[in-house]
Amino acid sequence: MLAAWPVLLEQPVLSVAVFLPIVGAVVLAAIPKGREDVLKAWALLVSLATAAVGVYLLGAFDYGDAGRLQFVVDTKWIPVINSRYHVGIDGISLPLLVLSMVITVLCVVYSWDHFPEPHNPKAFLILMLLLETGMNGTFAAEDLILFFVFFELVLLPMYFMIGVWGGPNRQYAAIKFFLYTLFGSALMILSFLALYFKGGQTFDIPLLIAQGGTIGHSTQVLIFAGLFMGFAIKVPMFPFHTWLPDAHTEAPTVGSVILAAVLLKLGAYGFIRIAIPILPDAAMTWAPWIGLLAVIGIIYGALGCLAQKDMKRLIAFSSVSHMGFVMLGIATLTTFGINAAVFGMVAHGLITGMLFFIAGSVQERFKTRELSRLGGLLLQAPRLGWVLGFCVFASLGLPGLAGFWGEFPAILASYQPAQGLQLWVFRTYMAVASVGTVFAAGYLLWMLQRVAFGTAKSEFEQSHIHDIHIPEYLAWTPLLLGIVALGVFPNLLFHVTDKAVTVVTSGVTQLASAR
Amino acid sequence: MLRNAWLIPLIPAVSFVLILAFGRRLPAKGAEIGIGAIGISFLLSLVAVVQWVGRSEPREAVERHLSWWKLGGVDIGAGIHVDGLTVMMLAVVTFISLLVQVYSTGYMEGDRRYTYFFAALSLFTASMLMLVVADNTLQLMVGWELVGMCSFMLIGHWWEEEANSSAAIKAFLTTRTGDVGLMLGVITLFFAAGQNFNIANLNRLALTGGISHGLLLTGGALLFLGVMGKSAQFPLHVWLPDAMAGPTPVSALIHAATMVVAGVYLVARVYGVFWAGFSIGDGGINLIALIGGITVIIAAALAFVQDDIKKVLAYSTISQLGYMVMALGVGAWTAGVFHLFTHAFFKALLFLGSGSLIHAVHSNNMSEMGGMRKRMPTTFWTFMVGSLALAGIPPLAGFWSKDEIINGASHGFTLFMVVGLLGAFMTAAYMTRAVYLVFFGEYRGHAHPHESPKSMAVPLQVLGVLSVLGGLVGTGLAGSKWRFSNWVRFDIPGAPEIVKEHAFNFPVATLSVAVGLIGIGIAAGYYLRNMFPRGAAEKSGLVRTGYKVLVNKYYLDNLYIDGVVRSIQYPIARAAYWVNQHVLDGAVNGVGIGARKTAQVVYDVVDQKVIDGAVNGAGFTAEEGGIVLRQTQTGRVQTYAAFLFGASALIAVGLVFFT
Amino acid sequence: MYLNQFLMLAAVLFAMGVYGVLARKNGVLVLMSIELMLNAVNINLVAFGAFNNTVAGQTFALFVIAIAAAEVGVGLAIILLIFRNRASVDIDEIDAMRG
Amino acid sequence: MVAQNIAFGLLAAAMVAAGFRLVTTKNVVRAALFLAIVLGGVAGIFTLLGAEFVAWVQVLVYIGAIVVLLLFGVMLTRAPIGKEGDLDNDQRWTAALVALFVLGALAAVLADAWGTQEIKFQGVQRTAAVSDSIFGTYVVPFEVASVLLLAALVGAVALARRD
Amino acid sequence: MSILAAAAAATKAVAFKGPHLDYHALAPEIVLTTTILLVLMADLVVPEDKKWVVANVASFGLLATIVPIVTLALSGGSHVRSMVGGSYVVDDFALVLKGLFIVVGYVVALMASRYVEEGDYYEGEFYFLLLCSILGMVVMASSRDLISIFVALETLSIPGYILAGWRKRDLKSNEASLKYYLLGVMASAVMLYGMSLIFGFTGSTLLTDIGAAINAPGPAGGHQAVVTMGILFIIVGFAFKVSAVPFHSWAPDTYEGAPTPVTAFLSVASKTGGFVALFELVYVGFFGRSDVWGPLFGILAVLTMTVGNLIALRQTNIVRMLAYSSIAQAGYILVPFAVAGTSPRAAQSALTASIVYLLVYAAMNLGAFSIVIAVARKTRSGEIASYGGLFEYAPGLAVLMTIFMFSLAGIPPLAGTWAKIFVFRAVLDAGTGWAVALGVVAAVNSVIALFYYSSVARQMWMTPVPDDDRTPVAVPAPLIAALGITVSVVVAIGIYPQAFARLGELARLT
Repeated sequence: MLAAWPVLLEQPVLSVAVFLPIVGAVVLAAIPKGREDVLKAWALLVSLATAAVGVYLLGAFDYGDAGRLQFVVDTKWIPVINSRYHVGIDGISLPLLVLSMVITVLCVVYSWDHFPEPHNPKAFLILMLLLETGMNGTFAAEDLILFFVFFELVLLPMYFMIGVWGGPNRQYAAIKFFLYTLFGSALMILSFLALYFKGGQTFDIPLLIAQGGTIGHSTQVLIFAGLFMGFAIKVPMFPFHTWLPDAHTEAPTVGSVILAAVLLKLGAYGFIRIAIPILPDAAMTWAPWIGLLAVIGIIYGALGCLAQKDMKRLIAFSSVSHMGFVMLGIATLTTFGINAAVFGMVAHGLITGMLFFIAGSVQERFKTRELSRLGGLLLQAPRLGWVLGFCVFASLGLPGLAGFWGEFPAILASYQPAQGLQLWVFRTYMAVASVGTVFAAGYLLWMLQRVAFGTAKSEFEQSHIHDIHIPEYLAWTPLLLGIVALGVFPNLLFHVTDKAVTVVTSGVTQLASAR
Repeated sequence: MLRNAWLIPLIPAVSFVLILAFGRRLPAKGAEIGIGAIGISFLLSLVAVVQWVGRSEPREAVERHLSWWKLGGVDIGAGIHVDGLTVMMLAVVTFISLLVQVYSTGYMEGDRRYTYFFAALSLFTASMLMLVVADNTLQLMVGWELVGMCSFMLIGHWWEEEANSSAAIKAFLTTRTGDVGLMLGVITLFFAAGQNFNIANLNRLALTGGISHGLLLTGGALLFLGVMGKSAQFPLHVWLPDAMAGPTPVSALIHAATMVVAGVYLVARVYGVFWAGFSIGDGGINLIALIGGITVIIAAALAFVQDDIKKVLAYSTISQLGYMVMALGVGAWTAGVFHLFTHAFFKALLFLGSGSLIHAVHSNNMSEMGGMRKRMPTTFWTFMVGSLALAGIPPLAGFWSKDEIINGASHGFTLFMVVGLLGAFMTAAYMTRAVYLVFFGEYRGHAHPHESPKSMAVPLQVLGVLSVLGGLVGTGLAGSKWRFSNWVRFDIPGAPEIVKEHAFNFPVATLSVAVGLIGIGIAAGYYLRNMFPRGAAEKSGLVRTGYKVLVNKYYLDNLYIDGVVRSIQYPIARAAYWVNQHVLDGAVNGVGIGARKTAQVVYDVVDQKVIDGAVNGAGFTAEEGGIVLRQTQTGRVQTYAAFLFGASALIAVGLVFFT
Repeated sequence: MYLNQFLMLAAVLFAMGVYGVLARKNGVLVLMSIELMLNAVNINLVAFGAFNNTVAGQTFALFVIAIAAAEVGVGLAIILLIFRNRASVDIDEIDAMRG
Repeated sequence: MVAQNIAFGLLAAAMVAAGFRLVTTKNVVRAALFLAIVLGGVAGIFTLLGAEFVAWVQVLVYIGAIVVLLLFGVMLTRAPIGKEGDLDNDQRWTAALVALFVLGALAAVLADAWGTQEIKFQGVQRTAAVSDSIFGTYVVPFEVASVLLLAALVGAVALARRD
Repeated sequence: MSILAAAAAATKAVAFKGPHLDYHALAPEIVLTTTILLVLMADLVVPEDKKWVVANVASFGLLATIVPIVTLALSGGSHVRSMVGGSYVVDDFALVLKGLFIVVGYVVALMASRYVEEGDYYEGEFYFLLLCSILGMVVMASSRDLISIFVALETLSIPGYILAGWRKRDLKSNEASLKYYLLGVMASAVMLYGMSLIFGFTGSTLLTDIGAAINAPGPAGGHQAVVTMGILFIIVGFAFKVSAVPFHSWAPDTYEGAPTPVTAFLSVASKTGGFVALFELVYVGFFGRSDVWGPLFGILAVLTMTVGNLIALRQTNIVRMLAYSSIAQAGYILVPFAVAGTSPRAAQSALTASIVYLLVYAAMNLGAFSIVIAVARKTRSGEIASYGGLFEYAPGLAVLMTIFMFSLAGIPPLAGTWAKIFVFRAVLDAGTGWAVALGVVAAVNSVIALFYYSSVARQMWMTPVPDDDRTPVAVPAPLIAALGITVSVVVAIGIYPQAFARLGELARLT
């Protein structure tokens, strides 16, 4: 540990980005409960500082060499099991890392003057900062054990966020979310250890990528199965998704936003960062099945949406559908597909995050999320209504907005998946997935119509509905701008991810060329 | 200007942002920005046209593009492709848009979302222009979807009534269903063309056999699915009539002149694919022509039984679009595009006319109009012009283009020539009916109609003029250089010439005109019979004969009614309408409802019971196990002791004797 | 003398002890049964000691005896304690805590 | 040898009989006496095996101390001196089953293991040898055992003391 | 004690030569014994109202005992000090565990101090017995022959029997004591029988000799059966100590009835004592017969984890719940034993895993019990329901309890995670199909366990305060100290597991 300090001081940026929030949280714990303004200010300060680090990273990152790990720190941590404190980011982790930083800031801002019941901002903010450490760490970790720790670190805060500040059915939802994810990670850690022993006694991801190919095929397939459980539950993929609607529905607004914007990405990120590059051979075997589950998820999620009566739950199910596209992209094992997946993750983070923000604001104003009771939002709070409309179109994948670049390239990629994968299988997936886009339009517009169009139901006719608040403006503008910017200039993201993705798929391509 | 054609879509785009930003605070609530911007774009487009025409032949299409995004070594560009077709479209779109916006200042006056309306129009125009200048299918698709969204926004402009928003959703979903095809088609052709979206390249490859016929057929068919959605081709046409829920100017701009022809434009643009894919060159029957043909007849028949004037026009639009698609299907590329050109004028005219009527009588129903001839003269005359143009009466615009289509079909596609003629006949007939119901007879409404304000009248007149003269561009009168077929042509450098020009064919022309006149005659006779001048019987035998004929009007009536009109109006048309409302429309709505139903089932049964149940079930069994196991903890120490010894002995035996 | 004759005797005593421990409900009797088992063990130890010709067996036995004494003392103390609190030494009535 | 075998036979018979009565008798005091018999028998067995020191310790500690202790226990818990109703609990049969099972298992294994091996008799073990081993190899446990006895004493007093 | 030995030597025949004793190596035991005697003295002289002095004597004695342990650890070389013919060995293994026992004893003393005082139980005797038991454990850590192990076992158990009944007037406490005592004695009887068989087969009580004799290609068949049965009976004796299913039944009742600090002591210290004995027996004595104990431990582990977790699901009393949880935890500790036999390397990582788990387990369990004591001071109840809304009026305690609970559940980044990860590692290191299956069972179990651990957290955070009594909980200083020690270990090890991992790796058994 002590030996680590010099190294940490050489290249402290990432470590700061990861641990600043938790330090902030500790300080926060010291601030007396009564001083709410101080608490908020400090939390905001910390998250902003972290985001500033993120900005620095964006500036200092060498885009020309995005495939290489940068800002690397690699030092002893647990020599006994040869696990190291190895952090670094490449073109794939950078956007997600920044995303999680930004989202945290926005969440702090958003919850500025409306903390959910039971109030207690202190605990709430502490949890939020803990979450951020977990998320940032996961995106920065380059060692399986380190990854595992951060990957799990997000569980507790989210558990309490849902369970304490959540809706009426919160306890059930919280424990369900917790158990599901933990079940996955229990098998995941087994696979990690298996990798350790089969992959040359190391947990170091780059090393494993270098050696992973040497593992026998059947072993690979088994290990991949464990990883799959861990990640697929987090994504979540059909049929492991049932925790998601409950968690989302019950979670407080900010919780849902973080959940949707970042936590769901951890799973997919795991596939891209760990499962596929380390076990390309198994990936080839599993890809069709992942693809299958993905497209089922797309259609299934859409159907689920059409069946909802609760606005937030509908958005939650739409996540299942959208992550289906992400997973489809990953399943193709092509640069196109995986780039699409990363883009899809970021886009989904921005868009669905926004949708949950709006759902939260709607509930706050109408004290209900039942579609049957809502209506005429455009009349009572026009701005809110238009923002909703905008996000709906972004979410249904309208070209020129971010959502499109997550879906289209994924579908495109499944026309021609990696060599060695069955063409007709993936082309079928392509067809089904593209039908999914129509469904998406269906349920989203239907929701828009129920919520925004028409006139207010009698119960709310008289009630004065406040249009967007200042905190909401502050929290939302960056997201909305991001949606447009990425939609118009997809290369903003693609040129960051592309090289890194090529590295990820290299294993697969080698296999293909070997065939 | 050709090289900077990208400015033309950009300007309205900017104006969209500006209107949103400052619109409300401006004196004219943002209308001036919109009109100004589109005005500039229009002028620029005209410049472009002139420059293009002025170019030395053979004219080289202007290609410019910059890298949009890169993936895995594939460089996707965004850019412009400017040729005759482009500049023609630019001019039409900007022009109609300009007029419609001017018109809207009057029509939409005092509307709650006046500013927003203009913003939407600007955005629409921008998207449409972007679609037009696109040099690759992907970019084209982007524009395509954007115009779809704008149409959604504008159809649902008055979303307070659920009917309107539902219509908007229906329109969007129906077109998007087609767009699935479009997307898959684009993807297929992207890979077929070696990971490249560029259109010119695609056409070249298609025509030079660079792509296998199978791929072309698949890709073409998929693309055509999109076309059927956007251009309201049978059976995906059902959304267009509902789309009339939007404000009339919108119908004029989006659902008559511009957006709906995007499909036609797409076919014309990537014609190489369709030509090779459906081997149009070989004549006979092909999907495109067939769909087009069917649409012509079906829609026209439906137009007879509408009371809502906008629906009449809507169906007529559908049927005219059918003409264009059919034209492209029979290889009459120029004709199809030319019809697109002329149709834009007179159909916009008709819609704006109907708008002015509706504005006056506060109703869409012809049953509440009548006798408008005197009350609204401008509207009347312009409307008449438009109708005649649509009916294809020379020398109005409609005549030339429609005649070209029929003429084109006559070369190897006789069946479709017949269809064309039949369509012409019906068109003439139902337009006459509409005109009669609206302008003749007595006023049946309750409002106090009066001529519309200048802002609305002027556009009508302008369009009227163009509806008269617009067609002449297609004739020699325009001069060889300016002749439509000369500067709007489909030629891909390095690919064989596929579009053949057919000389003006007098018999065909006469035939089509005759058909049109007969149509008008029969309809007019049926509706306007009491307008025949009296006392002319003595003048000549010819008239006497005619008089005789007219005296026995019941006989004639019966003849018309039983023989012609009813046979069209009632059995066929009603049947068609019934089919339309119940089968197709029902199907579309049914799909929606069905989806919701299945969704409910899937959600309730599969998700909540099976999958979730499995999880909770696992938990439950665990709890049960706990309960059972607790029984072993009896609390009596000697029971525990029994476990101790018993277990030891048992395990001992197990280990000793069974291992 | 056979080794086994001692071992068998011990086994029988041990089994009797087991029975007593399980079947008797008077606490004192249970203690006695336990002593039975411990003595069985002692016989084993001493017999094996003689068999292997080492004193370790006897030593072991001595330790067992000493500690058995201690155990009995503690056991009686506990039983007395219980008797004082519930005026009974029937250990099968003592099942306040279960599940 | 013969004498020893006869002695063993008698002792064994007595012990088994006494042991059986011990776990079956309806009288607690009698049980104590039967226990005394068994313990005495054990002492005899020890002498047979030439472990005289252990035999004497057995007599002193067990019969002299423990049995008396148990008798005190019997008195203090006011168990009736005479016959008593039922000293067994309701799982008698289970107990018997388990006991027999244990016996069977042990007997089978032992018989299988040492069949008919003889104990080669090397005469009486010198007590000195025993003490040497105690104070040699086993000195640490010996000392610890002293602490243990102390602890047991203090603890027993603390528990049993009336306060 | 050496004096006695010397005296004995003097009286004996010249033939006898006193054993060589390494007093540095014995220093911890000597210091501890001295403390025991001091406590006894102090208890005699100190008046009733000054009994806290006794407590302090005991605590300082324990701290003092750490000194020689440290010096031993620092005295260079591979610190293996073998005495009296290798029956008593002081090596890193012994030192690590002695250290653990002493620290645990100290924490328990802290937890007990106010408890015993306020409950007006015999205070002096309490600490005296506590120290005696700890002495037994310390000796156990060094014992390498059957007799020492037996004596050490009884020394650590008998005070336990007595302490369990320390709340003399409480029937439950009596019951706890009786059950613990009876079953304990019976278990020792079984164990002794097993030892006699092993002794009979090998003719020695020394584990190294036993190991040699067992590994030797001796007479096959019957004798192997005897060895099997002997090993089994001995293991049963300790399986009882570590409350492995099906020999666990005493644990819940005893834990519930005994005074809470004693429960903490039993569930941590004496359980660890049992494991220490198992380490010595299995890794030194019986290693050659993994065919016997491998499957045996496999069965025990699976049963222990599963049964413990499943029954824990149904508990409403926190102490009882913790009792079953500690049973389940013992199951995880047993898992590595099951795979230790596959290869020397596997054996090493198995031993490391078990020891790391013991170290971590001690910290988190003691912490949990400290919280139970603290909360009971206010609520006077052991029901989980009484923890409702704890977060509102005692956030500190709630957060700490949450940390301990989720550490027990093995949620990162808390110490418990690493304990489990090391177990999984050992399992996969063995790599056999059965091993992996065992690992999966353990994994699934750790998820089941989350149900009840998180239910406590749920009570504290998400449910309202029962009858709305928000009076804050007064936590005495010693308890705070105990909590401080435990939580800092749990968190520190969570962040930097290397510390314990290293200890676990050092503690090799030769």
